[in-house]
Formats: sequence, structure tokens, C-alpha cells
Amino acid sequence: MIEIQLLDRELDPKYCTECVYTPEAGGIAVFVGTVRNQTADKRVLRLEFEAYEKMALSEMRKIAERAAEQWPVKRIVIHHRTGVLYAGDIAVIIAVSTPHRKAAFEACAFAIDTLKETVPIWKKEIFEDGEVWVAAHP
Amino acid sequence: MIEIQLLDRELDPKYCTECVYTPEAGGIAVFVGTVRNQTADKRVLRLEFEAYEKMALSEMRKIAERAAEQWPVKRIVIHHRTGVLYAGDIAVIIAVSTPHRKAAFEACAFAIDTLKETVPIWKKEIFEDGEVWVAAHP
Amino acid sequence: MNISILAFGIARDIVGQSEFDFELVEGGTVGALKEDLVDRYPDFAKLVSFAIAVNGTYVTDEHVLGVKDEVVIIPPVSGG
Amino acid sequence: MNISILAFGIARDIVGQSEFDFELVEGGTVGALKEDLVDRYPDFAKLVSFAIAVNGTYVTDEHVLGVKDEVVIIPPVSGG
Repeated sequence: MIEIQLLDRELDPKYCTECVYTPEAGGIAVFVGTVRNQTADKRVLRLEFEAYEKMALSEMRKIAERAAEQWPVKRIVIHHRTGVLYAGDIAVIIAVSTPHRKAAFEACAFAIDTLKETVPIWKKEIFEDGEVWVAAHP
Repeated sequence: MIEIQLLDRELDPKYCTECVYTPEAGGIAVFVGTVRNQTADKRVLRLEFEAYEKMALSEMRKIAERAAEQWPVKRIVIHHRTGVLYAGDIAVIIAVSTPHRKAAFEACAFAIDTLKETVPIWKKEIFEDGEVWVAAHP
Repeated sequence: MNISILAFGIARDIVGQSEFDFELVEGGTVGALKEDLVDRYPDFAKLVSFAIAVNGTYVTDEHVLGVKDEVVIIPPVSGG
Repeated sequence: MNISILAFGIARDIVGQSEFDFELVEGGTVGALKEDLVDRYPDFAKLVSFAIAVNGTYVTDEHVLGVKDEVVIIPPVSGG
């Protein structure tokens, strides 16, 4: 079972965790990515996330499918947020259930690592004295 | 911040995840260990968990402290359940927050791996035709 | 041929709009488009990289573009 | 000397009770206790292993036991 969502409202770790429960699974790994309050030494006031929605959804689905090919994934949920976020807000949740825990950790780490490489979502950090698109420039 | 609990009631992934939120952390890894409905080919009716409580708590605390020495852990929560559990019930939750995600995954995996080696908690699997203390015999 | 291009993130800032028309030779490739984009908007050369998606999928430089394709500039992603 | 021992999990099943008294020579070590336990309850030899905790901490075989110690038999753990 794969569930992929792009949401412009608060993400829910409880929902995502419950979503991957199944009696056949013995291990659930969840990654929750939150917004930090500083980058290097600069205080971040807020972040603005935007997505190329159609493709963000299809690329997230590809990640879930690839994870399910490589590990015995019972269920996987990927929720990503868009819009304006503040320090402490959740930007992404990935929950994976597998029969044994090692695969759950590996599949979950694979999913977040790959998401950060392939999914067309961009974040702009807004500081007191300016703003920057994260990762755009060397 | 370290929180360790041994509980004889339902564990709460939402509470544990929220407990490790902090604006300084960018990555939260959560492990949720659930009871599977079978071992090898035998259907498990229920599990009975018992703990040497005082020492289980102190060994879980040692794990959290060792994780915090090895990784930049902001907060770590370890909740373990005791008593009678059924397929799908949560036996353990470990949540860890760190500034970056790699450390969160590593610290969380370290904590559950070590818990399964050192914490004096025992589970008995009850089948239709008998029962067995898990891991007791070769 | 005249193709319509969508731009997200810093690509939109560089181009100055989120959707724009761009003139490309008939049967032009993605590689040719990227070179033309850098010629017209030199700030694209300052990015770590940028990719082109066609109809919702990443494509290589050899991919040949058609006038009805949904062409999107994908600057370095930073989700998560 | 007479020491009081707690037994959990399969150790309790082997001994038949969760708390029992055990006679050990004065200044006896944990190693000596383990040998005596196996002599009296041969089923301990069938376990993958078993450890002894004293006052809430794992101790090695060289550890010398005292009459007031909280001594606990720790069969293979299986939490999580």
C-alpha cells in the first residue's frame, strides 16, 4: 500500500504512523523533517515551499515503488507540505513498515535521501536581511 | 532531554514524536516496534512482556545517554510496553531528534539494536499449541 | 517552433515569470533548449545545475521537443 | 552465606519461583553462583546464555557477592 500526498496544511505524524500499521509488520520507521530555526549562523524567519505538483506526486510515487522493490515494504506513506512554514513546522513525513526493523530503517532513509534529490519541490529561506533558494547555487 | 518510560498501557507515537520536536532539530527518526501475527510459520495468539523494571529503566537511560554521546541528539524518548500484547500492538517506540537526518537514523537504529541486547525485558509468545520465551534457547 | 515553458523556484525568478513562450528550432533537443536558455538568461549558468522535465518526467539532453509538450525548467530541488 | 535471588522470564520457570534463597560460600563470586545454579537446575545450561545483575547492574563472573546484594538472574532478553 502506497500513499502519497502533497498538502498545504499541517502534517500529521500520528496519521502517517497509523497508516502503515499492519499486523504482518514488525518494524515501522518514520522520518519527520522539521524546519530548523537557523542555517549556518543566520536565523531563518520562515520558509516558502513550492512544488511542481503533478510531477512531485509522480516522483514521490516512484520513490515509494522503488523502495517496495528493494525492501519487503508492507506499507509506505510520504506526505510533503507546501506553502509557508516556520521553525518547528513539519515539512515532510515518511513512514515505512516492514516485517523486520532493519529494512524499515533502510527503506525510510532511501526514501528521504532520494526525495531530496529528485522531487521537484523548492524551498526559499527568508532571513531578516534577505532570502535565498536553498541549494540553488554552489 | 531524555525521557524513558515503561508502561503497561497503549504506547502513543504522536506523544513521542511531539516530545522530541524542537526548532533546533531538522531531523526526527522514530522507530515503532509492533507485534507481528506470526513467527516462522506459527500464528501468535498474544505476547506477554515482563520487565525487571528498575534495571530496564536504568539500561534504557544508559542507551539514551550513549546515543547522546555519539550523535548530536537534541531529544530522545524511549517508551517500552509491558503486559499482554496482541498482533498490531506497539511494544516499543524510540524517537530521536538531531540537527540533520543521518544522525537521527543512526542514533535511532543504535538505540533499538542495543535495547534488544541489554534491556532486561522478556517476551513470551503464546501459540495455539504452546508457548515459548523468545530468544531463550539456541 | 514556439514552445511554452513553465519555470519554478529560482528559474521563475531568473526568467521573471512562471510561464513564458520560447522560440526553438523545429525538432530541437532539450540540450539545445538548455543552451539557448543560458544564452538568453546567463544566470542559469550560475546554478548548481538545472534539468528539464517534459510531460512530468525528467528527460536527457538528447530528447527531442514537440510543440505540444509540457516543458518545465527544474532548478536544483530542495524539498524535505 | 544465604543470598536472596530474583528470577525473571524463563529463569523463573526453571527455578519454579520468582524469588528464592540460595546457599553460597562466603565471598563467593558470580561465576561460582552461575556454576552452582547450573548444577542445581540443569536447564540453565540449555539457555543461549544467562547473566547476573547485582543491585541493578550487569556484573562479570569475578564480581564478589555480599549477603545484602540484590541478585537477579537475567536470561536472554527479548524486548522490543
